Amino acid sequence: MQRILSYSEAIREAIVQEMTQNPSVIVLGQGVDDPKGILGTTKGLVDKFGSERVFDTPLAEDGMTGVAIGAALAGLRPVHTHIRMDFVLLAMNQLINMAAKMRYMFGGEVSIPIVVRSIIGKSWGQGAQHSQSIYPLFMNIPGLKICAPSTPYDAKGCLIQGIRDNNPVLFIEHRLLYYQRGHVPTEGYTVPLGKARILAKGKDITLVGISQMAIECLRARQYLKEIHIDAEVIDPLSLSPLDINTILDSVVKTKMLIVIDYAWMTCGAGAEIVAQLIERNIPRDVVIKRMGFASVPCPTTSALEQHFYPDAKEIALNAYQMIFSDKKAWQPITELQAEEVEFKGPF
Amino acid sequence: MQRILSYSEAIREAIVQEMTQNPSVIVLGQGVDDPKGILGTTKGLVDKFGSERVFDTPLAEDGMTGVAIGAALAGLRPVHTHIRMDFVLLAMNQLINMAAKMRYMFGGEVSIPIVVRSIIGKSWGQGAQHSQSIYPLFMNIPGLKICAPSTPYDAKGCLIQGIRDNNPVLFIEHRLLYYQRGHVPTEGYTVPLGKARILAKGKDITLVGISQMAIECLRARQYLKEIHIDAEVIDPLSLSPLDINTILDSVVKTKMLIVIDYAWMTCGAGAEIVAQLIERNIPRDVVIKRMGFASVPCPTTSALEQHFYPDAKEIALNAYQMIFSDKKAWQPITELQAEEVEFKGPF
Amino acid sequence: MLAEKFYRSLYRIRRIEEEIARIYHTDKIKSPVHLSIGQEAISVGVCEALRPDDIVFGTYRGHATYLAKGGNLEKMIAELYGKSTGCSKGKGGSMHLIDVAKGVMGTSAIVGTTIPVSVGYSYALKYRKSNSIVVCFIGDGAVDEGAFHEGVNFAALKRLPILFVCENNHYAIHSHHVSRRNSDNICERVQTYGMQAECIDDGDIFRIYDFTNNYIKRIMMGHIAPVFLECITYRWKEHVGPNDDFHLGYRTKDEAEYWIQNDQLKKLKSLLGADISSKIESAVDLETKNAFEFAEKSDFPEVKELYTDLFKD
Amino acid sequence: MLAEKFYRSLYRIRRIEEEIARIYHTDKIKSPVHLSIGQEAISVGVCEALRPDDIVFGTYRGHATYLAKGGNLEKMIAELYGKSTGCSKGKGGSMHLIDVAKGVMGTSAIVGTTIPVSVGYSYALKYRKSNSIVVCFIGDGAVDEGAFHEGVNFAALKRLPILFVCENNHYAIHSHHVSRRNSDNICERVQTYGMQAECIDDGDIFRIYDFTNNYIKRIMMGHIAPVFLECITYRWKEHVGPNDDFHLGYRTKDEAEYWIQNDQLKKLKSLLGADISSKIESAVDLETKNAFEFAEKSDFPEVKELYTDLFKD
Ligand SMILES: Cc1ncc(C[n+]2csc(CCOP(=O)(O)OP(=O)(O)O)c2C)c(N)n1
Ligand SMILES: Cc1ncc(C[n+]2csc(CCOP(=O)(O)OP(=O)(O)O)c2C)c(N)n1
Ligand SMILES: [Mg+2]
Ligand SMILES: [Mg+2]
Repeated sequence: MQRILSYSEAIREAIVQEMTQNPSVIVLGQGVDDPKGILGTTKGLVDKFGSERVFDTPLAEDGMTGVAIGAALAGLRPVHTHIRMDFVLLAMNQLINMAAKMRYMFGGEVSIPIVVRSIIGKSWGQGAQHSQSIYPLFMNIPGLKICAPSTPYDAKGCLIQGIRDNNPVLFIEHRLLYYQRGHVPTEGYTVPLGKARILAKGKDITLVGISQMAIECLRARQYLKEIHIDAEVIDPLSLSPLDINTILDSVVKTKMLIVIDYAWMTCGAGAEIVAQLIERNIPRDVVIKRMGFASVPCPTTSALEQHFYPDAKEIALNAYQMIFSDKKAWQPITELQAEEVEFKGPF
Repeated sequence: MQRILSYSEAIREAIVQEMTQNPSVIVLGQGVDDPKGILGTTKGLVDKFGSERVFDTPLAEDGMTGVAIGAALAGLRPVHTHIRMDFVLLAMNQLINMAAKMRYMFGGEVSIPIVVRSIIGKSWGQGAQHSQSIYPLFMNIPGLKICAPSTPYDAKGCLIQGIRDNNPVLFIEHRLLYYQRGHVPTEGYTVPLGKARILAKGKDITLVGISQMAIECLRARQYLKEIHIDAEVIDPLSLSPLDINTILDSVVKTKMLIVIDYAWMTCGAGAEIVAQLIERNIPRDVVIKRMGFASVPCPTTSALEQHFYPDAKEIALNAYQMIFSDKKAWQPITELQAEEVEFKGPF
Repeated sequence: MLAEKFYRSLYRIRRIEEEIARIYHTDKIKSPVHLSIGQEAISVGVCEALRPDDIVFGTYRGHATYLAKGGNLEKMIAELYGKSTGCSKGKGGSMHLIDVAKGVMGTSAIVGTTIPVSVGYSYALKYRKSNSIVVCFIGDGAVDEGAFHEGVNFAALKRLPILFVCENNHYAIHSHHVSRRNSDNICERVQTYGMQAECIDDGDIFRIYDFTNNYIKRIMMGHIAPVFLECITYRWKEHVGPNDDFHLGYRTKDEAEYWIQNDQLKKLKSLLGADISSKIESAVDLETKNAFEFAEKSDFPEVKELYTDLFKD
Repeated sequence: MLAEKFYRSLYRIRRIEEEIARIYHTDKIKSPVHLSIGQEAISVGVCEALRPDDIVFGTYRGHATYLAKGGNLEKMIAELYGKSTGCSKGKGGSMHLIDVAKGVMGTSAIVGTTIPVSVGYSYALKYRKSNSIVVCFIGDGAVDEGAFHEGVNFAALKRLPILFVCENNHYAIHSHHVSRRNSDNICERVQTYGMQAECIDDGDIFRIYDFTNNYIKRIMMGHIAPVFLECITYRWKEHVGPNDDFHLGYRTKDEAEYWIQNDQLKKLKSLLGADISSKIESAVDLETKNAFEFAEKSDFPEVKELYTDLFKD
C-alpha cells in the first residue's frame, strides 16, 4: 500500500529521520522554532531535539551562513533555512567565497557538509523582492550542489541525500509544491543528486520543468493528450550536477524540447541545457525552446503577475505550436482540476 | 593623428571628463583616494574634485552599495569601485534586491544611475577568492546593464555612457587590459551599451571573446593566419543588453563559432549566446563551441593556474580542430609578442 | 493645535488600516499587508515635525509612514488593489509604497536594505548643502543585520543629516529579541558609533514629536549630525495579515495590555473632546470611503505594462 | 621558561618572513604575500597559551598565526612555492594556509569572512561539550564589515567559547581608521554586544599571553563566554609584498618609530641574553633553510590535480 504524504510532510520526515540517526545534524534559521515552523517542515523539532539542535537565529543571513559553515567545518551537519530565496542574496559571500571554495583552496583538507534550504515560489502579490528564484546564479559556481525536486518522494530522498552529502547543497522548495501529495516510503532513503527523473514517458516532445514547473509540465501533458500529443516530462531534480544524458536521450527520441525554467531565462538552466545539447551534437532537426519568467522583476498585481510566470496552458500551447509549426492560439477544452490547493495568502 | 592612451588612462579620462561637466558625478570606493588610485584610474581625482566627491569608504561593500543607491535616488551619479569583483558578492543584496528592482517596483517613479566598477582578471597566484569574474550572475537579473570592454577606446566610451545612463551599470575591467594601449579621442564620447564591436573581420570562423578574452581572440586570429584561417573577432562589449544580431550575422557567414567566456561556463554568457542563436534558427550546419574557466575554483600555483584560463593558443587550437574536424594537437610556429606588459605581482 | 493635527493623522491611519483589515478576506487586496496598528504614533509624531522637503524611507510595514508623511491616500489604496492608478502602478503592492512629491522615497521588503540607502540619500542632501533631513524608519529586527552596522557607521563617519527611527516592538515575525540579541540595548550600541541615541519607551506622541522637532532645529542651526531614536512600541495584529495572533502562543495578550491601554489615539481623543474628534473622524471616514471607491473603480494595468518601467531612457 | 618559548616562536616567524621577503624578487613565490612583520607578537602571545586542541582562524596576513599555532613549516613554504607538498597542495598559496592536525583551520582572503565561520566552529565545540576554544584573528578593517556585527552578536547571544583577537594596526591597505570610523573605540562597541572586551595597547607579549591564559582558565572552570581582545600594533612592511612603503606618503616613518623601538623580538632577546638567543637562532636558521630547500625540491602538482578536491565523496 502506498503511504501518501505532502511535500511538506516529506521534508519534515527527512529532517526528523536524519536528526534521529545522526546527532551531528542541526537545524537553524529564522523561525525554525516558531509556531508556523517553516510551513510545517520544522514544526515540533525543537521539542523533539532541543534548542541546541534546533534554533532560531538573528536576522543575519550572511553571518548565520558563516556560522553554519564553521559548524560544518567542526563536523556538524547544519541544515540552514531561508523562508525566501531572495534573502540568500545576503549570503552570497559566505556561500560562494567560502562554502563553495574551502575544500578546493585548502587542497581537500576540509569539507563543508551544509544544506541550505530556501523557498521559492509565487503565492500572491509578493512582488519583486519576495519572488525570486536565483538558482542559475549558483549553477555558475563550481563547488555547490543544487537540487529542486518536485515530488514528495524526491523531496524526502534528495533532502536525506543532501544532509548526508559531504558538500554544500542548496535545496530549493517551491511554495506551491508544499500541497503536492504523493507516495513516500516510511524508511529513510536517498535519491542521488545528479540523475534526472522522467516523471512521465512520451514520444512526441520532451518537456523539462524545473521545480514546480515539472508539475506544470505534467498538467500540460494532460492538456496535450486532447490533441494526441504524447509528451515526455523530465524533472532534472539536481541542477548541479546536471544529468544532461537523460535529457539528451529523450530529445534524440522526440526531436522536440521545451525547457521551462522557474527563473529568468538569461544565463539560466534552460540556456545551459541547450548549450550542452548543442555541444553534444544533437540531431540537426531537433527544435528547441526555452520558457521562464518574463524578463522583469515580478510585479505584485495579479493582472500582471499571471503573465509573469509560465504555466501549464502556455507550455501546452508552445508545444502545440512547435509540433504543428503553427502560430494558432490553441487552447485545451478541458479544465484541469489543480491537484494542489491553490495558495491563499497572506504569508 | 591618433592619440594613444592605455586602458587605465582611458578610464581615468572618462571619469575626469564626466566629473568636470557634471557636479552630480561622485566617486567612492575602498582606496579611490589612496596613492595607488585603483591602478591609476582614480589617481589625483581627490585633489582635483575634493573629498566630498571622491572618497575612500569603510570595508562595507553591502552598505556602501546602498549608500551609492541612495545618493543616486537623490540625483547624484555615483561611480562605486571594487578592486576585485569577488567583493561584489558582498553587495548582491543591494545590487539585485534594490538597484535592479527599484524603478520597476515603484512603477517608474525613481531611477538609479549608478556605475559599479569592478576589476577582474588574473595576475598571479591570486587564488580562489581573488580571481572571480561573476558577470553571468548579473546577466540573469533584469534591471542591470553590464559591460566589459576590451579596448581603451571602448573603455572610455562605455564608461562615459555608463555614467550618463540612468540605470545601474556594472562596468567590468580586466587587470591585464590596463596595459592595452590604443587610440582614444580627446573629447568625451559615448559608445552605446547594446551594440557589439567587430574587432577584426574574417570569414572562416567567428570568435566571440568576453573582456580580455577578446584580446586573446585577436592573438588567436594571428596564429590562425599561419594556416590561412581567417577568423572574425567580436567583442560583445555589453553583456546586458546583449547584441545577438551582430553575432548571428557573423555566424551565418562563417558557420563556425567559439564563444570564450572569461568566467565559468555553466549558465554563462556562452550558454546564453548559444541558446539565443538556436532560438533564432541558425543554419543547421553551424558548429558551436564554448570555452571558459575550468569548472573549479582558481588554484594559486601557476602549474595549475595556467590550465585554468583559456588563452590564445588554446582558442586557436580549438578553431583549428573545428575547421579541420581534426583532433590533432596543432601548434602555431610563431610566438606572438604580448602587446601588453605581462602582469607582475604583487598587488 | 498640535493634538488636533496628531489626532487627524493618527485616526486616519488607524481608520484606513482597519478598513484594509475589514475587507481583506474579500481578496480584493492581493498583496500581503503588514499593519502598523498600535505603532502609528511613531510615524505621526515624527512626520508631523517634518517639513515637506524632508525625506522618509520605510519598511514593508509602511502604511503609517507613507500616510503620516502625506503620501497620497487614493494611490495607496489603489496600489493595494493592484490597480494602474496605484502609487507604483500596481507593481509594488503594500510593501512598495512611494510618493516622490511628498518625500516618501519608498518602502522595502528586505529587512535592513533601506538603512544604507537612506544614508546615501542624506549624503546627497549634505553634499548639496540642503537643509533637509532623511528619516529612516526601521524595525528592531533590522538591527540584527550587517547593513545596520555598515549604514549607521557611515552616517556617523560623515556626520550626515539623518534621523534613524527604530520601532522596537520586540519581535521580528515571531522571534523575540531575546533569541536574537544578548541584551536589549540598541541605543547604547549606537552611541558607540559616535552619534546621539535616545529611547522613548512610553510611546508618547508628544515626546516623539518634540525629539524630532529639536533635531530639525539643530540641523537648521547648522549642527549637522545623525541621530538615533528608538521608540518602544507594540504590534497589535499578526506579523502579516489582518488578524490577531495571540492564540499562536509566541506572545501573550497580557504583554500587549500596557500598549492597548496606552493607545495614543484614545489619549488624544480624550484630550480633544468629542466635538473636535468626531468632526475629524467624519472627514476622515469620508476620505477613506472615497479612497476605497477610487481603488475599486480604477482599472488594472494592461498586460503590456508588464514590460515597462524596467529601465529609464 | 616563557621568554624562551616566546623568543623561539617569534624569531622563527620573523626569520621565515624575512627569508620570504629576501627571495621574493626571484618570483619563486608566485603568490601575494602579506607579511606580519612587526605584528607577530600577537599571534605568539596568544598561541603560546593555547592547547593543541584549540582552534585558530586567521586572515590572508596569516603566516604568523599559522606558525605560532604550530602549523607545519615545510608545508607552508611549499605552499607559497605552489608545490604539491604544500599544506593546500599548492592550490591555496600564502593566503590560504591550513593545518588541520594543529588546529589551524584556515585563513581567508575575504576580509571578515572567518568571523562568523569561527563563531560557528565554536558553536560546535560548545555543542559537543568540548573544553577547547576558538581564536579568531582579524584585522581592524574587518570591524567595518557587517559580518563582524553579525558574528560577534551571535557569539555573545549563545555565549560561545571564542576569543576574538583584533590586530589593530590602524590601516586597511592604505586607509587609516579615521576614514572608516568616527572613533577608534572598538572595545567599547564590542562590550555593548554583551561580552568582555579589552585593549592591550603596548604590544607586550606577556600581557597578551596572560590575557589568553586567563581566558582559558575561565573556560576550564566552566565559565563559557566569548571574549574580545584588541591589540594595537603596527605593520612594518607594505600591505602586500616584501617592501617598505613609507615613500607612498599615506603614513610616516615617525608613526612607525614607537613600534620599531618597541619590537618584542628585541626585548625578548635582551631578556634572554646572547647565549640562549643565539642557540635558538641557529636552530631556527637551520630549520628555515631546510624548509626552503624542501619547497625548492618538491614537485609542482600534476595537471590532473586541477580537477581534484572540488567535492568530497
Ligand atoms: C533580509 C531579510 N531577512 C528576513 C526577512 C523576513 N522577514 C520579513 S519581516 C521580518 C521581521 C522584521 O522584524 P522587525 O525589523 O522588527 O520589523 P517588524 O515586522 O517588527 O515591524 C523578517 C525576518 C526579510 N524580509 N528580509
Ligand atoms: C570583503 C573584502 N573587501 C576588501 C578586500 C580588499 N582588502 C584586502 S586586505 C584589506 C585591508 C584589511 O585591513 P585589516 O583588516 O585592518 O587587516 P590588515 O591588512 O591591516 O592586517 C582590504 C580592504 C577584501 N580582501 N575583502
Ligand atoms: Mg519588530
Ligand atoms: Mg589593519
